Amino acid sequence: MNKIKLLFFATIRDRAGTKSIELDIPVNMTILGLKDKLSSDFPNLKESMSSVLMTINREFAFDDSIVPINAEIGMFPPVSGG
Amino acid sequence: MNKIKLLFFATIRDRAGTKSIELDIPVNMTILGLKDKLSSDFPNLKESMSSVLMTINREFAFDDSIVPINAEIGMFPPVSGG
Amino acid sequence: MQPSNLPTIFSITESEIDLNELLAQITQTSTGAAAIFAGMVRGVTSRDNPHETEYLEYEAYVPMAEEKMKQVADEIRERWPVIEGIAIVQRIGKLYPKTPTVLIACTAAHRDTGVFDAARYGIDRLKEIVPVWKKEFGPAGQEWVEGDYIPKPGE
Amino acid sequence: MQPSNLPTIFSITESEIDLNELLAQITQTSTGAAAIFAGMVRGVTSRDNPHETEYLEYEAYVPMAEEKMKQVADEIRERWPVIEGIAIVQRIGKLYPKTPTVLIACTAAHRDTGVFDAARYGIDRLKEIVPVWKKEFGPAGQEWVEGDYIPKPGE
Repeated sequence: MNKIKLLFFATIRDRAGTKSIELDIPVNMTILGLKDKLSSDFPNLKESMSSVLMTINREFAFDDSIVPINAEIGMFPPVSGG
Repeated sequence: MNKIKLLFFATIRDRAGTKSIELDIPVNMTILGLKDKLSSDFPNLKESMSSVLMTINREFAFDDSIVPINAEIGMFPPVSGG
Repeated sequence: MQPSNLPTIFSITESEIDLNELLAQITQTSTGAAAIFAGMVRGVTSRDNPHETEYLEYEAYVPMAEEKMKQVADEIRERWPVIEGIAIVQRIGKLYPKTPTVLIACTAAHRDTGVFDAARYGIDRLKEIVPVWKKEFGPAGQEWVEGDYIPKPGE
Repeated sequence: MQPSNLPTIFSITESEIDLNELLAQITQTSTGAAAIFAGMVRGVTSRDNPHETEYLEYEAYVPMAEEKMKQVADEIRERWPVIEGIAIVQRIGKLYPKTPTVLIACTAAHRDTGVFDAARYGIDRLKEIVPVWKKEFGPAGQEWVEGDYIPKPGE
């Protein structure tokens, strides 16, 4: 298994009800696989999964990206700084 | 006669050797006439007359402008602020 | 190749943004021009969805935001190699109308070298890829403001 | 018609230019964006005629310069009616390298409304019609810097 850290921001954090969690996932899981897992583990997040931005170790990640060992995964809506 | 005040700036001031003078000129003299008069009264200024900018009461003036009564006339090279 | 001593500042801060200090930090002996963009909290918005704002709460994914600010600076230097100094600052926390919240400043020897375009590019890119969000508090309640930019691979 | 309460600041000063203070003065409740140009004394110039500068001495035809700054502000408002606040400041006196000498700042509700173009226009016009001159002092002696713009009737 692969222990990863998930960080939630903005609307995603509000829906998750927490800023971060640690999670064990299968080795070589893709971002798409992770999104599917989160949709079933956290039903509140399900509706966010189509528009959520995902990052792996602080770089933007995409559905076919493989989640590396001990990755730091960020999840958030499109940014709105400035 | 028309008593006017002349203000010199930058290179023109250096050549004139003074910041300002008062001068009596004929009524209805044009800026061109004034430049001719200054060229003969102040030989140091003669070579500046082709490129000098002239103002009447703080507005840019041109060769055919008439110098009004008691005008404040500015004389200076193209500006270089900033 | 970029000389490595060109000043580049990026920060996420909860403190006031000091334009004088930041400008001084990105001014070199060869610098003659700076273009600076500053963004402020609007108390009244007329365009699109007219509304009033009591305050905004900003949050950031801080370490990633700093890395992405560095990326924005790198992109600016790649597009406008004449740029000398760059400052990119995002203020976070609870911020009231009229308060400066973000600053992008670019310096160069002369003003006609793209320094305005570089600053404009910087603020546009910050609002696309730097992970910062704001929640708006007003008479109608509270609401997260969401952007609409979806980064592409490699961004 | 322009509402008369839009903040417009113009000054010739011998004091330090305070960007924070000026930005605050031209920020209204409806303001979300500011584009600011600042010009500094270069100690080293590479372009055109490469040289070093120890300091510059600025002088102005003060009352006319203030009137022409107001004209520049009026021209900006005519071209970009969305502009909310305008600040135009020229510092004069003896000024050393890295010192800010001039500032043009324009504010608006949003950044995509011409606020950068307005600031750019402002500094370009200032260098054309506002009667300020500088004398350069360096290793090679002293020399007046002259511009090359000849104003037309009505300017």
